[in-house]
Formats: sequence, C-alpha cells, structure tokens
Amino acid sequence: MLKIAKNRLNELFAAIAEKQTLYIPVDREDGAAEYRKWENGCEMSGALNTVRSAKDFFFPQTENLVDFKMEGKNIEVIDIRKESEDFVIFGVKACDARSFTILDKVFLVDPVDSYYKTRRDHGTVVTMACTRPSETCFCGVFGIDATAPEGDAACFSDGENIFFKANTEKGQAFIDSISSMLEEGDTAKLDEVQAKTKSILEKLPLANLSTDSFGGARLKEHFNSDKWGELSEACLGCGTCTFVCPTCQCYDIKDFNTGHGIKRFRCWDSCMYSDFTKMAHGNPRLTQLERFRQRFMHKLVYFPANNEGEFGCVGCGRCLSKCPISMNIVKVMKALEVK
Amino acid sequence: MDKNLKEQILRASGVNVLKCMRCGKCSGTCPSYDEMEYHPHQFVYMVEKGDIEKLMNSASLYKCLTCFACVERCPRNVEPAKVVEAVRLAAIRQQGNNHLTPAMIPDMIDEDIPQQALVTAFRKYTK
Amino acid sequence: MQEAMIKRAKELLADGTVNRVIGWKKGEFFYDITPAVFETAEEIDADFVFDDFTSANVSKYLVKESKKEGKILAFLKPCDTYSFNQLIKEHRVVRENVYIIGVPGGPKLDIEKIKAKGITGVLGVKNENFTLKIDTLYGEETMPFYEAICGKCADCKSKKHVIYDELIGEDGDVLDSNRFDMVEKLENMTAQERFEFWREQLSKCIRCNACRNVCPACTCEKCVFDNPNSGVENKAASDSFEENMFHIIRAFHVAGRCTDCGECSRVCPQNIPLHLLNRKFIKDINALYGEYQAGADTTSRAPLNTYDTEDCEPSIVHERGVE
Amino acid sequence: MQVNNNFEPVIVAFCCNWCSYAGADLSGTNRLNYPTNVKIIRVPCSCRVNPMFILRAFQKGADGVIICGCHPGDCHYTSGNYFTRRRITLLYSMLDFLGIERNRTRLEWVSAAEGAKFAATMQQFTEDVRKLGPNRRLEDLRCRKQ
Amino acid sequence: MQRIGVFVCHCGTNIAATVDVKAVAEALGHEPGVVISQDYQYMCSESGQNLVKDAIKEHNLTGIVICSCSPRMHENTFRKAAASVGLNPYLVEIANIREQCSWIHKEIATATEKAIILGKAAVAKVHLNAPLTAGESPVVKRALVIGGGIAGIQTALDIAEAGFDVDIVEKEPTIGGKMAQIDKTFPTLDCAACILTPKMVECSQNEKIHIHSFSEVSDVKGFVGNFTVTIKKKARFVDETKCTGCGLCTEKCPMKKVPNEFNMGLDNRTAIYIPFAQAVPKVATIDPNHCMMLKTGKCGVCSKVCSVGAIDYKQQDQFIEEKYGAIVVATGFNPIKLDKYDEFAYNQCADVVTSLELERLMNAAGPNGGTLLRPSDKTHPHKIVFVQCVGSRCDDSKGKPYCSKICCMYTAKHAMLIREKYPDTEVYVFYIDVRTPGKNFDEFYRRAVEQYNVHYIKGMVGKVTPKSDGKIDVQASDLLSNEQLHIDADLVVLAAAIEPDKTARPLATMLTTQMDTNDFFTEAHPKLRPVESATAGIFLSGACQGPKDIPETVAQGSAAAAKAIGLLCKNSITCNPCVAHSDELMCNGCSSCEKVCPYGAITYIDKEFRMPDRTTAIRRVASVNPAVCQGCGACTVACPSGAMDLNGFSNSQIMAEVDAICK
Repeated sequence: MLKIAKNRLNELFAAIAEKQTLYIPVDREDGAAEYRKWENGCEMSGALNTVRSAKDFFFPQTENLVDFKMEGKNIEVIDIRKESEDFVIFGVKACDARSFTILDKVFLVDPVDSYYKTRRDHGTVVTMACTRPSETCFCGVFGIDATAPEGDAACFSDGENIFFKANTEKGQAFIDSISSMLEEGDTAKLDEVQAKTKSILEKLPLANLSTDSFGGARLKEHFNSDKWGELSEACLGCGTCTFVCPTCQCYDIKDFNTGHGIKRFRCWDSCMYSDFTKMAHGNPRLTQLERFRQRFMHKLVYFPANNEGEFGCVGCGRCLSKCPISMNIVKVMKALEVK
Repeated sequence: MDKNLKEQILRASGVNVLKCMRCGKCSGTCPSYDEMEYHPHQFVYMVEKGDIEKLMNSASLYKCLTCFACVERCPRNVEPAKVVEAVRLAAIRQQGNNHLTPAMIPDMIDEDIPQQALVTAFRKYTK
Repeated sequence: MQEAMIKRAKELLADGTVNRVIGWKKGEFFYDITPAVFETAEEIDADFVFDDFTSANVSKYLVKESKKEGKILAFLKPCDTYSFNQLIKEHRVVRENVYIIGVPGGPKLDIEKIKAKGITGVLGVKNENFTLKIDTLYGEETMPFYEAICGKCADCKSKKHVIYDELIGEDGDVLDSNRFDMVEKLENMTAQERFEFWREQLSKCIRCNACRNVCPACTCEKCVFDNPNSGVENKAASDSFEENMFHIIRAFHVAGRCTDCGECSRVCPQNIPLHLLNRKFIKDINALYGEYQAGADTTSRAPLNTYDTEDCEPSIVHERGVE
Repeated sequence: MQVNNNFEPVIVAFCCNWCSYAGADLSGTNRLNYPTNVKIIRVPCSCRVNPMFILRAFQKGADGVIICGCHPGDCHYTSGNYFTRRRITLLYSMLDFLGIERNRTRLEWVSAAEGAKFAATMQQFTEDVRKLGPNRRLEDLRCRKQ
Repeated sequence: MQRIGVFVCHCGTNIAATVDVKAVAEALGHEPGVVISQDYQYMCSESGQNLVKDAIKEHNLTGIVICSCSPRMHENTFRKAAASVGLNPYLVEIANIREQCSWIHKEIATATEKAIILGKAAVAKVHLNAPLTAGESPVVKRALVIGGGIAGIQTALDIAEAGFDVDIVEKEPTIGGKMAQIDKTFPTLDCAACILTPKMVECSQNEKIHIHSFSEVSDVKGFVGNFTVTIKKKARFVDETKCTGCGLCTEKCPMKKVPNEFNMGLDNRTAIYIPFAQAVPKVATIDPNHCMMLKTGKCGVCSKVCSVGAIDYKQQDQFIEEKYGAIVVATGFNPIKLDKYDEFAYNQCADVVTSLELERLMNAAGPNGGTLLRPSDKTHPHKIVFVQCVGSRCDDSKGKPYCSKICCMYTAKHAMLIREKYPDTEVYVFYIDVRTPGKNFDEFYRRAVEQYNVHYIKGMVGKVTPKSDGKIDVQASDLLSNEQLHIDADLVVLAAAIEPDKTARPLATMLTTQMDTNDFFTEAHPKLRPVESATAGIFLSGACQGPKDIPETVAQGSAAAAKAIGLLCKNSITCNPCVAHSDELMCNGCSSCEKVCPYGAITYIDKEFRMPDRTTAIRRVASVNPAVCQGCGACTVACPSGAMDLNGFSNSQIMAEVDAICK
C-alpha cells in the first residue's frame, strides 16, 4: 500500500492545498475539534471527531439560493451560483463518510438538488480509519466498519505512517495526484493496529445495540408507543442533536431583505423546533412529543421504509455527548426495543 | 479698539461681561467708589465696548481694594473685581517696569503687615 | 445523599404530600443523566440518581409541572433555588404546587472537561482524594478533580438555598466568588481584542438554541427569534451579524433577571462562554445601580424595571475602561 | 486603516416626539444646519426604542445610531427616559464589551427648546462617526452597498 | 395590495427652494405600493387638501404620505382631511422634509436625496399602518380647583356658572390667597378687598362650589375625564358645620402671642383664630402648635365659650376621595425668602420690609389700622427707599433668573399711595429697568413720577446699613449722574422676587405634569395652549404657571375654566388610539410591563386559552386599559417576548423606517 510518514503530513497537505482547497479537522482552544481550511501551521486533530459533522461541506447550515432585485416595480431574478471550486476534505471518519451516502439518497434522487450536487461533484472525501473509538460510538450497529471507512479515498494510520487506498475513481485520481510524495509501505504494523481497534470495537458498550426492532415495517407499533411521553418529557426543544447530526437534512427556505434586494436562502431546520413544517393551515406537530417522535421515527422507521432498509443514523455518537439533557437515539432505541 | 487686549482681559478674568444687566449694584456697593474715576460698572461696560486704554491709564485701577463686595453682590455673577484685576495686570505688564522693586520692600515692613501681603504685592506689582 | 433523597421522596409520595418528584434519571453511562419526573417509588428506586454529574437545573421544568394537578417535589440545588425564586417573581410557577427540598450543590463534574483532556472511551470515574481515576476502554487514566468540574460550579456564587420547604444536608452561604474576573479581563482588553475574542467565540455558534431553551429566565411563550412577526426571527445565522444579534438580545432580555445559574454555557455544544455576556450585564448593574442578585428574593424590582433619578448617564460607557 | 475621504456615514436618530423631535424642528425653524447624513425617526418617547431597533439599524447599513430624549425629569410620560437611560447604558456597555466602537452609539437629552444643541449634537456625532469609518464590526455583509 | 398616495408639498419656497420636489415625487412614485405621487404648492391649503381628498377617492387609496412640514404642525390637518373622505386618519404618515430637511440643508442635491429617503421611510411605515379607532371614556362632570386664591376663585366661579360642580381645595383656613392681603390694586387703585371679598362670598354661596379649606391634595389617580383624587382635610379642631364664625373663642383664647401670618407676622393672633374678618369659610381654626389644650391638655377655654359646641379637640385629619373630570391647578406664588441677601439687612432691621409686608402696614385691617408706621418704633417714616429686583433677574446661583413681572407696577402703586397720603414723605425708587407693558400701566408709572414726584433713580442699592439713630443708610449707585448715593432712610421696601408655592412640585409629581427648573408648571404650548398642561385634563390658572398680575391671573383663571368646561361638557372623550396592546397568545404574564408603566394602565387577568398541545389552560396575561395608556411605549421594550406592541409606532413600523433609512 502507498504510504507517507506521519511526520511528512504537513508537506502532503501543502501539496494538496496548492491545487485545491483542503479542509482538515483541527483542535480548537476549547479542546473540541472542527474542520478548518488548511493553512500553513495547521495540525491535524487527533480527536475522535469534530463537533459539527462533515455534512457542512455539501449541505452548509445556510446557503444562498437566488437573489431578487427590485427596480421600481419590476423584479429581476439572479442566479447567484458560481462555478464551485474543487476541494478535499481530509480525515473524515467512517460514520461521517457513510452520512454522505444517506444525504445522497435525499439530495441526489429526482429532483436532484443541484446546489448539493455541485458541491458533491467538486469535493473529494478522504477518510481516516478510527483507532480509538469512544464509548459513545455505535457505527457498527449500522454496519459501518470504523477501520475501513468509505469515501473517495481512505487512509489508515499505524502510528507512524499513513496508508492510502482508493475507493472510487475520484479517490484514485486524488492518490495519483499526490503519488510523487507517497511510497510503498509495509502494512504489518497497520494490520496489528487494525486488529487491536477491531477488538475494541467489539467491546464497546453500545456494540450490542440492535436495529432489529426498527425499520419500515414497525411504523404503527412505534408511532403509537406509550414510551414517547416519558422519552420526550425533558426535551428542551433545542436543535443541538439535529445540528450536530451528520444525517439530518431538513431545511427551511427564507427570504432576507438586504435593503437593495432579496436574498433567498435555505438554512437547516430542526424537527425539534415549534415551527417545523409549519404550513398555512398551521402546524402538524403541535407538541414537543410529536416533534421528538418525528426525529426518531424518521431515522429509525420512515427513512429505512423509503430507502431499502437504510437507517438514518450512522452511530457517530455526537447527539449522545451533546444533548443538554442527555436524551438520545440510543436511549430511544433501547426504550422501544421489541423484546 | 484693541480686540486682542479685550480678549486678553476676558481670558485673564474669566468674566463674561455680556452677562451684565447694567443694574449698577457693583457701584452701589463699592467702598472705593468716590475715589474712582471709573466705577466698577463702568469697568465692565468699557471692557465690553473694548474701551480699555482709558481704564489702563486711569488711577482708578489702583483704587480698587479687591474687596470683592461687587463680586459678592452682583446679581448676575459678573464679578467686576476680576475685570478690574485683569485690567490692572494688563496695565502692569504693558508698562514694562516694576511698580515694586526688592529695594523698596524693607521700608514697607512693619509689625502688622502680613508676610503673605508682601509676597502677593510683589507678585502682583512686578513683571 | 442520594439515599437520603430517595428515602424522603418516597415518604412524601407515600403520605400524599406530593404526587410526583422531579429529579435526575440514570442514563446509559455514568454521566448522561436526564432530568425526569418520577411518579412511583419503584421508578425512583430504579432510576433516581444524585451524584457528581447531576448538574442540570430542573427549575425551568417547574413552569409546566407546577401547573399540573397536585403537588410536585423538586430537589433544588442552591443555584437552582435562585432560578426558582426568579420564576416566582415573574409569576411563571405556582409556588403552592411545589414542595422544595434544598439539596447541596456542586462542584459537579463535566464529562466534556474529561474528554477535552483526550481521554476517550470513558467507562467510569472515581474520585480518590481529589484525583479522578477514570476507567476507559484503553486502561485507567487519572486527572485532578478540580480540572474536571463544571464551569458553572467553578465560579459558584452561593451555596445558600434562597427558598425551600426543607433541607437535606447543611445550608451554605453566599460566596465571594471571582466570577467577574474573566469579564474584567475582557474589559481591560482593547476594543479590537474584545471584538476578535467575541468574533471567534460567536462564530462557533450553530444556533441550536440550547442556551436559550435551557435558560430558566427564557420562558417566553414564543421567543422573538422564533416569531416571524417580530422582525428579528431567524433560524440560523446567515451572517456574523445575526450571531451577534441573537446573543446580544438573548443576554439583554435576561439582563436583571439572569441569576447566573450557568446553564447556558454548560449546554453549549460549541463551548461558547455565553455566561460572560450575562455576567457583563450583572457586573454593570452591580456597579452602576447597586448590588443586585436576581432570584435572591421574590419581591424586589428588577434593575431594568426601575430607575433612580440620579442614575449615571450612558456616557459612562464611553469614559471608562479601554476603547 | 484605510481612510475613505468620501465616506458619508448613515446615521439614524431616534427622537422622542415631545422633546428632541421638537428640538429638531426648532433647529429647522432657526435654520441651524446639521449634516444630511442624519435621518430622524419619530418615536413617542425615547423609552420606545428597543435595542433591536438599534441593532437592526446597524445590520441594514447604519454607521451610527443616536437616541435623543427629554432631559431626565422632563419626560412627557414622567419616567420613560429614566428607563431609557438604564436600558441604553447597559446596551451600549454590552456593545462596547463586544468590541463595537463606542462612538457609533450615543444617547443625548435634547429638549424642545434646544434647537441649537440638537444641531450641534448631530454635527458632532456625524463627525465622530465619520472618523470611525464605515461600520464593519456590526454590519451584515449581505446588506453592504455594492 | 396597498394603494398608497404620496403628496409632496412645496410650502411655497420653504421646501421647494432647497428640495427638488418634482424629483422627490418622481422617486417616491416608484416605491412599491405607491399608485400616485404628486407635488403641490401648499398641501395644507384648502385646495391642497382637496387634491389629497380627490386622490384618495379617485385612486381608492389605502394610505397616504404627505411630504411636508413637521407632523407636529399639520399631521392633524391631513388626518382630518383623510377622515373626511373615509380614509382612516391613522393611515396618514408625514415625512418631515421642511424642518428636518429643506430648512437645515443648503445644497439641493443632498437635500433632495435626504427628502427622498425620508419619504421612503414614511412609505415603508404607512405600508404597515393599521386603521385605528379611538376609544371613548366617560367624563365625570365635576372639576377640582387646587388653590383658592383669586385664580382658583375665578376658575371655580366660571365653571360653576356653566353648571358644573366644582371643588376648591385650599391649604389655608380661608380662601382668598395673596389678593386678600393686598391693600389696593394697580393701575386703578381699587381696594383689593372690595373687589375680592364679594367673589369669595359668591364662592361660599354658590351651590355648585364646594370649598375644602385647610385641606390638601394627597393623591391623584386616573386620567383625563376620570381622575380620582384623595383630599386630606387637615384637623382644624373645630366642626365646620357648627361654627358660626362669631369670633368669641378668638377673643377669649389666652394664647395671644402667635405671629399672625395674614399680617406677615407684623402683629399677633390667638391660637384659635379666624385669619381675617371676611374669611371664607368664616370658621375658626385651632393652631395645634400653640394651643395649650392640644399641647398640654390644660385650658379648654374656647370649648367653654363656644355656644354651639363646635370645638373638637379630638378631631383627626380626614381623607375624602372624590372623582373629577378635570383638574385646575391654581397654587399661586410666594415672595422668596431673603436670607441670602444680607446686604439689604432684611433680617437685621425691622424697618426693612418686603412689599407684601408694606401692603399689610398700609392696610386698614393691618397691624396699624391703615396708618403707615415703622414696625420698629411705630413712627411715621419720612424717607422711604424702594429697592427693585431683589432676587429677580439673577444668575441662577444668586436668585431667580426671571423677572417677577409685578414689582414695577406695585412699587409705583406704593410710592403713589404714600405720596398721596403722606405728602411730607420722600420716596425713592431704585430700579434697573421699569417694565410697564400693560394697559394703562406706563401712564400709571408716569403719574407716580410726574404727578406724585416719586424719585426714580436708575441704579441699584448696594448696601443697607441700619444706624444707631434709627435711620437706615442706603448706599446705592445713581448710574445716570454717575455717583454713589447715601440716603438716610426711615423705611426700606424690598421688591422680593416671587416663586411658585412649595406645594407645587409634589403636586406636579402626583399630577404627572411637567414643571420648569423654577418649579413653574409648564404649559402644553407656550403660545397656543397657555392654560393647559401637557397632561390631558390638567389645566393651569394664575401664577403657578409664571409671574402674573391680578388682571392676567383672572383672565387666565377664566381661560382655564373655559378649557375645563369644554372638557366637562363632553359626555365622553376620545382616547388616543396610539396605545399599547398585548398579544395574549405571546404574553407570559411576567409583570415586567406593569412595572414600567407610569400610568398603571396594565393589569393582569387570568384567562383560559387553548394551548398548542390542544389542551386548555388558564394563563396570566397582561391587559392594557386603552383609556389610561398614554402610548409612551416603555412596556414594549420591557416585554422580552414582544407581546406588547404600540399602535401607530409598532415594532414592525419602526423597523420598516429603519430599513428604509439605512438602505
């Protein structure tokens, strides 16, 4: 396998950044990690994951769609899209990588969301295999192998070297573009690291979580469950879980009056918010219970029902650590589990 | 009329002569009134007109006791004594000579004169 | 402590004093507790927990709970009692429907602080002589207890319960805290430095509204930021201005009402020190209009709802500190 | 810093109907000039000015915001301006805390009789804001004029 | 869809000279919603208004913007015009392009640009204007007059004459005020008592007038048409309903050394007293500070001699509450204290007196039975010096900044009366200016000089020194002859400045009316609304509003009465519709708004609501009384949820203006 010594990563980043914009996870002052545009001096974070997921690159929190200009009483419509530039996201973990597959099922099916598609087309996802999963990780539950991430190209670390493997043509092209810096390397140590990681993955406290009770067939049963009241009781109705989630894809479209025109933009919405899917007639989900139920039913029942059994969760564990009142999909799954 | 001189007097005295309503209470209250050619209210009025040369050349300047009765009584807070003082200083400065020399001091000393009066006089009447 | 609380809760349920208990419920792990209402002794026995991680302030839930049938038992830590008092003052809770047991406060621990040390795969924590022994998937780790305590507990303002029906454990005193140190430090920076500090912090905001929704002072039926008719409604910050706007107005709306319970910063997924904005208002109010602690009582007028004819002019802002 | 000599600040003045708005009228009656940059919004009392209006002005392109009310003790509604004083002091202090330039905001007491003070205040405020240059720290980039 | 009309006024050349009005009309015509945009010479003229009215009808306008002078000027004019053709008057907005644009700017290009922006802001606002209907609130047909001097008396008589009940609250035991103490009036030299006392009697006899003497206003609540006033009737220890005013008690009272305030302390009265013979009500009052019975419990003479048993030593202050539609303030004035002016030796020398003291010295009912004698030795003064402007026209640090207005005339009167009665007396008047604007005033002053030979000297007294021989040395300047004078006077009379009564300021707070820095009540408009305060339903009469002589006071008293009658005639009054209102669905009942409301217009009600979760709940929500709310908007900012908003100045309207200005 092609590899580069870990201490030469910065050289590699510099080479990539010369051609395309490069994003890598970096540590913030407060100890959390976030993706930032690579600049000289940026160190790749060793953290398990970023607070915000990598979905931001393809589906940003706010995105301008179209501009209107009013000239007297006439309205001019302006398409503000410019040719997107190519970019590389480096260091995406297996869970986030899978989230793109899920988002693709929403945005790339007919009608194709051209804003999303443009970004997908221009972005190259380079993943990084996990070596230190956390107690909150449960990607394995959704069939994700944290040691063998998807993405255009995958990287693996044995502690001293980073190994590269292409998963797609785009990934191969990426590796080709940096091949001058890579060399063939021995994977013996890597195999050892991988095996160790796998054994940890098996021991994870949430490893035995089961999806058997969920899927499209269970709609009525779960919808009418009497557990929702208790589960949603403490929910604050904030959007933390939604906004850190790599697979949540709901958005709202709004107009903003700049004073010299209108900007139509979309921004993430959260099913936890009281005005979620509010329509002219009012709101279909009037209580927090209904909104709370919506979020988990969507991930565990509706989404698989419409997508060949694929669940709308990748087990990244972000909602587990970020929910202000520690209510999360794992607790919901356990409560609703059909014994 | 010497505009600069007027400015100088106004600045030195800190008095706004335009506040005067010409009631004459300053002159009504002045203990040196009869000694003076120009009276306190005239000082204020003449400074306002810029007619300062006359004042500077008048002995009235040195008749003012600076007792501040006029300042105390003026209903408009004009402070005529400060105007007189400012004109007096201007006169001294312009004359270019000292009204008091160190040599004159010993003669002036007697039992009752306070030290401070001499120092003040010296500061006031010399360049 | 937990045993004493469980015992008392069961007694009060049994003798009919209350029909529900609000407290904290065990989670998947040792740290992920959830505020919960318990209705039976069995539920309490099974899940009630009170330990180093029960930092959540449950007083806001009483806005809703106190309006339900029957009386509810609430365990309130000192800081929570201030929030509750403030809610009484603003007629948001029905005092008669709540039986308050004051319980000791922190310092509570913050799992994020442990994880920020790079400790991952955490399975359990033991406090041995103020050293935390942390059991992880990768072996045991240690860290000093004080480095893991919750931000809001580190700056604790008071160990005194300002309202309760009974106490378990000793009541404490109002403390001389250094809680304004950071505000002061910022005040002493130049405007440019302050601007950069806040830009970096607020740019992290994802507008999840956790700070607002957890805040016991934010109990509006509908927040202006959720109300399309308010003219300022917005769901996500499309521009740095909107980040500033949200946080300025959020802090302004609780100015003089914020008890400094610290929940906003505790729940922020992006670790933005939001409490500094609230504390800035508190510090200004104390300095300009006299010491005032929101929630210390239920009758005094909030500083922004009263005035003194001799109040300072806003020019004081321009005259002091560093530009 | 780049100094733009052609910079004409946009200044929003909230004026209380009873004192400052009348003071502004008086400076008009007396033909006391102040810069055209100042645009007045009439409010019944300075206490009507919501901090959101001030921020909104900055968002939409204002470079300075000034609130004018009756002198303390003279409020037409007896106490409105006292509340204004507290609210606005705290708000301005907060803006300062966030690193927003202090001279972009002001609160002045201008009575109906103080036409000259109104004009002088506006003159001075406009100059102060002009010196600061365009509002960059509290602007909404989307609203920036092209 | 809105259909907005824009009308740009030239105001002759007032606007058109600096603002390109055609360009403004053209630019605003392109604004969204604007269907017609016109300019015209004088929009406020009959034909200008017709232009607006016709456009409203023709284009079926839903809102209009007038770009003209200040809304403080003609907002009402255009509102009325709109209303006359069926457009709600609150759908009218004014863009002030005269006072705030054309008059202050010189350059046409920038002034025009600004005018367009101001117009756009008004258009943006009018888009959001809602038709408002003024509410009505009933008027209590009763008036309160605070103060029973000539101002209050005149006002009360006029109001009663119109058929309305009116109460007079007077803090002294009798009405009459300062005029009762005056001997003669200028410029006619009528006897003051002769013209005042019939009016006092008329007050007491008029069924519509109710006098609360020895009483004070202790609390005022409510609003125009519906004030609730608490009146404190101070204990006088005499039952008013029983006392016949026979005066026997005052003769028998053993405590005879109480300074008589009616005679300015120049003689004494008894502890139980009737201020003067013509007092109304003619009822005795016990002065508790001097009555032996009340102080020590030993005496009781008055009670023994009173044949009707009117004396009641146990009487307590009594509080009565009454509702009024209108309140007239007539609290009058007092001469200032002269402690600050040592140079006039007022406190050192009994023969230095104030003009009001001179009135009593010369009055037939005064201490000397009308013979002018020096207070010190009861001898005839032969040289009298009058000093004008004592404490008036001063720097703030030295006295009152204003001219007390009445001194010049009463001094001429005094001088003339003295010269008339005692021709052997020399009278000197030191003056700064002699101010005599008034009908027959200057003639009066000239008569003093020409006919009565009063010596008017332009100059000011600098120092008054009592001498051991009983004479008083008056040192003064004579500015015209440029000399300093010394006059050996027998009597010196000081024309002390007058100031509002001390009770005025606390009263102003209760009434929520404005005062100037001198504690004179501020009128709603210095020229056009001189007898109304800015607070609706509160009127001003007499010297509480500024120094006034008797004819002016009477004129203002009648004017205030006319205004009050105008109000009382109405069965109900139209309220200002620009008031706050609370969106009950958003209100959380936190009480912030109530705390900042200066009028107590906000109350809380428990109301049942259908909640979003389909349940019903009883919620505490704010409710604004639109008749009490004055529309300041303090509550709108105190309300964090934005539930509270203000009609006519709503959050969205103001933000629309902000947007339009900033764009």
